[in-house]
Amino acid sequence: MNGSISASRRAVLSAGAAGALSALIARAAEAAAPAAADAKLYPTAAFGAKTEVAALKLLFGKAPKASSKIDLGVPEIAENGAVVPVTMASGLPNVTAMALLSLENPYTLACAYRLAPGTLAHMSSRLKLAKTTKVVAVVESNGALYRTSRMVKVTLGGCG
Amino acid sequence: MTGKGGCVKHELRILALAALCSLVPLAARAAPTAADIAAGRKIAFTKTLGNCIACHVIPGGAQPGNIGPNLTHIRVLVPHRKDAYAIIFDEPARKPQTPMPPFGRNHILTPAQIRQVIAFLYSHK
Amino acid sequence: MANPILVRAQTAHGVTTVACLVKHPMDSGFVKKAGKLIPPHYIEVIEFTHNGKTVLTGFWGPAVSRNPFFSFAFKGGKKGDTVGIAWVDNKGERAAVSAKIA
Amino acid sequence: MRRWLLLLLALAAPVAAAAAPNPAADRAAFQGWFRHLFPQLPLAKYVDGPYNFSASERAQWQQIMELPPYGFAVDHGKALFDARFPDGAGYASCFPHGGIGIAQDYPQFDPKTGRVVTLPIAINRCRVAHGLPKLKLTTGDLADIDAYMVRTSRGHKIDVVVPDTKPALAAYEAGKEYFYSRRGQLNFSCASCHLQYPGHRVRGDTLAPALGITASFPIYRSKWGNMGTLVRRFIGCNKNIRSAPDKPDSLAYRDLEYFLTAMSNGLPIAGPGARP
Repeated sequence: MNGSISASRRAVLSAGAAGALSALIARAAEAAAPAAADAKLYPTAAFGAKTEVAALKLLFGKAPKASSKIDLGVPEIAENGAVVPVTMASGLPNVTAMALLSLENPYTLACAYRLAPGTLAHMSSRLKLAKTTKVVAVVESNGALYRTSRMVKVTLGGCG
Repeated sequence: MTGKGGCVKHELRILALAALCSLVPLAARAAPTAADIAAGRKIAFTKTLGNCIACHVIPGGAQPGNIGPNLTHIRVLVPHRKDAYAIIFDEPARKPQTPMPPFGRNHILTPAQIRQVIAFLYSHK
Repeated sequence: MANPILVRAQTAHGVTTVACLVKHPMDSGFVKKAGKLIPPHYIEVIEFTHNGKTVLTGFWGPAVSRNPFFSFAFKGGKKGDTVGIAWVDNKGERAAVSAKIA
Repeated sequence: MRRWLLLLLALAAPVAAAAAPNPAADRAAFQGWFRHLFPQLPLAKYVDGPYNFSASERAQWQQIMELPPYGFAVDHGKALFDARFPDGAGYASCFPHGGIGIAQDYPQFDPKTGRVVTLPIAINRCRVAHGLPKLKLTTGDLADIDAYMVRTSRGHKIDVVVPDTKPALAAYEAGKEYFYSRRGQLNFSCASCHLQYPGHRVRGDTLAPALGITASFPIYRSKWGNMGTLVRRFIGCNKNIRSAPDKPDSLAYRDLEYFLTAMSNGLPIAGPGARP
């Protein structure tokens, strides 16, 4: 399974690097949209939490165990704290939810995802990190919660 | 990036010589206090003040730049504080191609602030 | 086109990878402009569908970067299938887009 | 060190000699200097700027380029470029080849006005010729149109022409002098950072080499959160060194862009770009 993910990701990377933008990017009018996002689903309280423990309690109702089966990809030094590329992936079975937390941000929870069956535990996004911080990735697998963390230093600008 | 160490040392020797001939007023002053050192540290590490860390490795400073010489062993590189004062005050006057700003001449720092920075830099053994 | 979403959906080896770039300020509420805090304005819920069926629901806070990039993958999906993306933000503004899998 | 000083003198000294301006010789020396600094780095790679000097920064950049953050600007720029003016004409009517794939030929020297015309300024001249007001030269719609036009020119080799005429050479020389002149409270020239210390770090920031620096503009800068033209960056640089910036359409910036881009002749257009 992992092999197929990396193969498809490589294909995306190479297409994005040099290819014309237009060929691969589809657009449609808003009216044609099939999906609607439901604001009522938003876990407002969890996003207001100031600690990892509180955020996870509000989001999942439980506490995580450390796991070596979560890959958290972050730069050691982020070139710009406003746009820090973060990837998370996991080989754990039956992943139903994933989340990212940044412990030094004003609010701890950065983003959370609910996965349908068949959706891979592999995603990449970009976060704002206010300052050098520990970033935590959390995975819900077979009903249990797992976590791993990594430090990210945020570049200190020299002149501008 | 490599092989510049020798150049830097050579430049510093020239600097030190030049500084000896300078006319920087340096009356005998009281030994720097802990408050001077703390103030100098703040100036060295603050972008809007001296921002020395932008170009120099300095003990205690995160993510230093690498344009200027490492100041960890400034006592060896520039044995006399009055020479350091001359360098910080107006380095381009003695070495036209230096990127080092003339902190004193251009009023980036006051003489008192320069002395505080020196107190901080020389506080590292 | 007020709030465009760029989407790239490609299938290979039985896995469809979706990458998107969403135009949105994602204002955190902690940044000042001309001495005044810019009020928070960020996407809260983003929904991804495959032929109308939800494959992933994302919940975002103000720590997600401006003009967010996001990519993920799901099993299945054929060339020509439809991937839908829809979001709603904390002010109730919405946008949605659909794209064909290439 | 000695060679370094010699080169700087050769480049930096319009004062030194009454020698006639010679852009071709300057360019050979300029590009030679960078070859000397980084013998392993092919010239075409200079357009990647700071990302040649840090594997980690390059990896982050490549991740960001998966769906580049300037995508919206290019799309918006294309829509603006394709729109008709009230008189029925469009931007395409103002440029050779309908404005497509021509960014490598800018800036140009306009013998009629005796001034350097950058691509953003040419876009504004087109608007004025068709009765429309000028756009802001630093960011916004004009940067987006610029981004689209540059995007259609990607890979084309920069080919800035300095005609062998007195006024054109004077503009070139003025740009060169600006590049090497110290200014601001911090007393830096453009060359202080981008010629003397490319690849070095100013605290956490990596200094981009002057060679190829113009090839990625306009840029989406994460720090800005939107697009900016080269002139926007000039203004930012001047503020950083605590020097009063010039006006976006000033002769000083036009001439500087003329000189700086001419030094990169032969390198490929890589813009629009993404930078931290």
